[in-house]
Amino acid sequence: MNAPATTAKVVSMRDAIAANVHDGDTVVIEGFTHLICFAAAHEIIRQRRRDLTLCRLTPDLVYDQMIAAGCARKLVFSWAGNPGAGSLHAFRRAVERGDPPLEIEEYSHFGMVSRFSAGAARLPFWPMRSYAGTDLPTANANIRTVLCPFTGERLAAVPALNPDVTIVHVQRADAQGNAQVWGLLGVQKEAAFASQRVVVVTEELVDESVIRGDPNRTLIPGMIVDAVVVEPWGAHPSFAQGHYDRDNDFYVAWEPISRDPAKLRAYLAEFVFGVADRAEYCALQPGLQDRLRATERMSGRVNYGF
Amino acid sequence: MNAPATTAKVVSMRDAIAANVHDGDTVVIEGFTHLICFAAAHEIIRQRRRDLTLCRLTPDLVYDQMIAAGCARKLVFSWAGNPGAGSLHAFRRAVERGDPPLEIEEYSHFGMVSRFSAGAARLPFWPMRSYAGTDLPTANANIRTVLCPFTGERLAAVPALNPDVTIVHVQRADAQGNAQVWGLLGVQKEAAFASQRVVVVTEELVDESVIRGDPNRTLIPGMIVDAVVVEPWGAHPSFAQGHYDRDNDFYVAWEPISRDPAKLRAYLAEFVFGVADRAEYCALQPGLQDRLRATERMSGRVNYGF
Amino acid sequence: MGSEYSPQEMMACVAARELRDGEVVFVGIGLPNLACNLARALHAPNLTLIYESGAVGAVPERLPLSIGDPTLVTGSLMVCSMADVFQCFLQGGRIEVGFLGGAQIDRWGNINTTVIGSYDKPQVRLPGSGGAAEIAAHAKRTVLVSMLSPRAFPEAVDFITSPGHKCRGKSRTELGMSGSGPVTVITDHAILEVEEGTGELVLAALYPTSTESGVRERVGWELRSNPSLASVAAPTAHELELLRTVIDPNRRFLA
Amino acid sequence: MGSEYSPQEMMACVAARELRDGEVVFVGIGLPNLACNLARALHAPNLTLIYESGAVGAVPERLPLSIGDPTLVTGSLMVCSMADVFQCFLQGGRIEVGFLGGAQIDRWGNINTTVIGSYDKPQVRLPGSGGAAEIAAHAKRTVLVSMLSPRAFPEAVDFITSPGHKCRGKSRTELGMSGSGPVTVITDHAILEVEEGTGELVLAALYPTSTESGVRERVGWELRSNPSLASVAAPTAHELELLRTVIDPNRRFLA
Repeated sequence: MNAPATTAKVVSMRDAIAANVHDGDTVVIEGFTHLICFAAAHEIIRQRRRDLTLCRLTPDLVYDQMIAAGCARKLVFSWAGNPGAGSLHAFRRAVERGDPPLEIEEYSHFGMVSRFSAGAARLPFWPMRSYAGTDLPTANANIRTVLCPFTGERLAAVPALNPDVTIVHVQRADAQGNAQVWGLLGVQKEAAFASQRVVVVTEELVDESVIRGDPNRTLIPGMIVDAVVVEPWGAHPSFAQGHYDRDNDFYVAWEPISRDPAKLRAYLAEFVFGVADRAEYCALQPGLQDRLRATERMSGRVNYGF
Repeated sequence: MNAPATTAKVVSMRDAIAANVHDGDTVVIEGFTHLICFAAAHEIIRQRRRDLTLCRLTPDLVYDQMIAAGCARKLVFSWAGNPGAGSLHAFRRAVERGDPPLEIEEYSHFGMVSRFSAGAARLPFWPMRSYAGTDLPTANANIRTVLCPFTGERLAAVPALNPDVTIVHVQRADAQGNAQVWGLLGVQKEAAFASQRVVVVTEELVDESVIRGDPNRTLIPGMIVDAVVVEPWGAHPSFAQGHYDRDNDFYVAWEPISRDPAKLRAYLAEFVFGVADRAEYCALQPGLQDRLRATERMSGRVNYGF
Repeated sequence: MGSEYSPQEMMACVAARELRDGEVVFVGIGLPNLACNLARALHAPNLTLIYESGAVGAVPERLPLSIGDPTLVTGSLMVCSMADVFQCFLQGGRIEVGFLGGAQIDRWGNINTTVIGSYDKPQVRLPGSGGAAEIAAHAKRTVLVSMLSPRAFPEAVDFITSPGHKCRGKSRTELGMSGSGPVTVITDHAILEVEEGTGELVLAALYPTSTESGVRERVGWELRSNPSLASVAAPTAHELELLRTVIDPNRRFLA
Repeated sequence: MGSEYSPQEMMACVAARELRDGEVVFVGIGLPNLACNLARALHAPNLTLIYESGAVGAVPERLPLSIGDPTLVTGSLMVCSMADVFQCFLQGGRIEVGFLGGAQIDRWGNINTTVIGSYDKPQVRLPGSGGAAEIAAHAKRTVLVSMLSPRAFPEAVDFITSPGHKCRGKSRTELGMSGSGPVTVITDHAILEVEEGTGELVLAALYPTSTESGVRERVGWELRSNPSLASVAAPTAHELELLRTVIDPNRRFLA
């Protein structure tokens, strides 16, 4: 009774980026610590996209690299640091010294989550209890207030965020883009539903029957997905629960690289421009996969019978 | 490293209802078709609670019985029928003929979902695109509009619903009330978070390690749960995916019972007042469990390792 | 051509033919469910069925009695919360076709599933909206299914539960609705369609056993007809066989 | 009494003692994470740790470097979306204690993690709010952790990222905030507390190695003292052993 594939959504990363990310687009590569798709970011850098509006809660190393590579015109975010390890220095150089110039639009995490929630629900705004007493509304005219029609209370409101394209990394997906995720879920579902186009990048391409065997795990339905890219290790140095660990050593190592523009250029030259794709990126780092491969901690099963 | 039980939340249905459902309370027994806790409703009837405000998307047979038994002062709902089988005649007698009088407050499903969402998020209202052109706002003064502070659009708004108590039936929970559900999720999470008190009724009491073995399946965290009742078959004639099927025959049989007040009284006398608890209710219907027990359709496993 | 068939069988076949392969359909229980599963077995194997209970891409192995039957879950592509169904899928504009029925449908395609008579003192209390109000507002198009009679097709419904093309004088555009609303009404005698521009229901196609005057007698307003009336083919033997042996073998909905 | 110990070790121990068994704690990375896991190993085995990444009831087997480490997921009680974390848990009023740090903390407990200097031309661009603005607003109480220095404790912060007890002249009540805000500030020299009524930070307790005047020199306003100053016990040998051998064996955060 299963529906066969009607379109060929499964494409290479190169083709997915070429078709779905254009100069000037509003681009989201989401994933809160977990499942950040560095492979997609590197391909965007290689294809020399320009004037992007990059949105993410945590710009993380992924957008620090894209800012350094000159892809970004604007950054929309809520926490710009290298957690536990230091700063995002390409971001800081841009904001502190205009090197290169970068427009910023800043919220709290909850504000960014709410902007994606509104976008996914096709609402123009989302109400929140926040920002009272903070200076964030003076720094961002898109943080406003809305009047409750029942209590008369004044609540905070943020506008919907509807990106041109959202890239989501997942543990497994079928050829139609029905995608399953476990572990940290972040704001990927909301970002994907809010987006004009969705690219799913998956650690593993599975048969539709695997998805149908556990439908409660599906985070993103294939009907909203435009392209499926099969890219094992595509999230490194971020992690994929059950596949590989976070490369904390690389996050710590980023601090001195990011601080020194020459080192950062050398990093991009070697690990981004110097490789054709993620397979070559992995081949450059021979011990990596053995060091980070996940141990086994299997879940139980549940019964979907009736 | 697991936290041991600090309180004795696991109690009998009788004690859970006695402690958590009081005359005059706003009560929610949720579950969209799936996991409707008839066992709790029957105990509320047996304990002769009065003047309740009953809230549910679909009053279903469960509230038809409570209305017939005289528990309800008011009904808040969005679809009052017996799907595929007929009407809820106790409800209809009350609304059409005031027999007995019943106040109603009516929304669409989306409106009820939104009221619970607002309640769970401690917001006073929830915005929606709905009700334009319909007569529902003229029938319900709690359907209002709100002005978007970004676009100037006028959207629909419904007020938060914060029940005194919500009763949620689940497939498995630990002694702290950490509860896992698969299959249809309905609006249980939102209703539980919106509620002052939460009673979890579970098909199966499991060790905390079972919950911790698959944390993405947890729908309701124990920290918001006040009582845990272990009640296998507690959702019959509704169903519990993986445990037992929906008793469609009983839903069809309800039509003539519900239509005739004498038959309805006889039903309550035999199956509600005539039994002490759910075990006796099941014992009254010897072939029931063999007829409805679920077949096995096991999910796969996923790896939570790193 | 098929053998003898019931009005419900005819309606299910006609409704199935309204669906195009690959569409995303918000399915109601009863005839719409039969129609969707018939279409899936025939010309539209890639329909994605969504039920308001949260089952997406359902492949029911048996005929569900209710919209939340366990067979809609087992083997589906996704199960999500009802908040996601209504916010992300329906309000989010992801639904291409919605099916709706009702006790009353009026000249403008407004639907009443709330009360016959006044709201405060109803003659007959109906179930209410459920998901219908939002399906009518947000699905890219809706298909209505109802038995034809003057009581069921009044000039104006007693209560607008689900908006059509003109609500108390206001158009969908004025009301800010994104979906294009009811396009087709499938009855047991004929197909009505919404007229471009006016938003009024008009007679579009007759069934083999129907006449134009017979249809008019069963409608509570001066029903106009399209300039050229189509005629609808009876159920084929294959359609009937599927309905009777596979889709509703116990004749729950095919009366 | 313990042996030699670092300021960070002292702060982690003092922060751990602020937590009561059974509480629900919103955990930040770094010292707060050490403190929570130390408390869990000592007097508060039933703490529920919630991380903004969505892990609820986490039982980390190793020290997480980031707030979204996989060890927070494995064996946790629940993993939920960030929308649920912020809407249902935090805004919903389910969090009892929140830990916050910052580059600047002022007289009223306002925190700055956004910029040093002006927003448009910052001398130093800091990471921003993350979840802090809402933790400060909604947690039933917050505990602040920061090294004491005149630059870190100015009379008024350059930018209010997370609200304290008086924001540009307005009280929490006037601003409609539900949580009671910062109650304690744990530094490397002393504990400051919020004074009832005024909402001002005052010196409440000294460490074994600190003096009242030494603390005053490190604060950018005329710091007042509680009528009776408490003295804080040094880390015990057991606390230090746990910190050094179990909780942060690689001394990621214990410098």
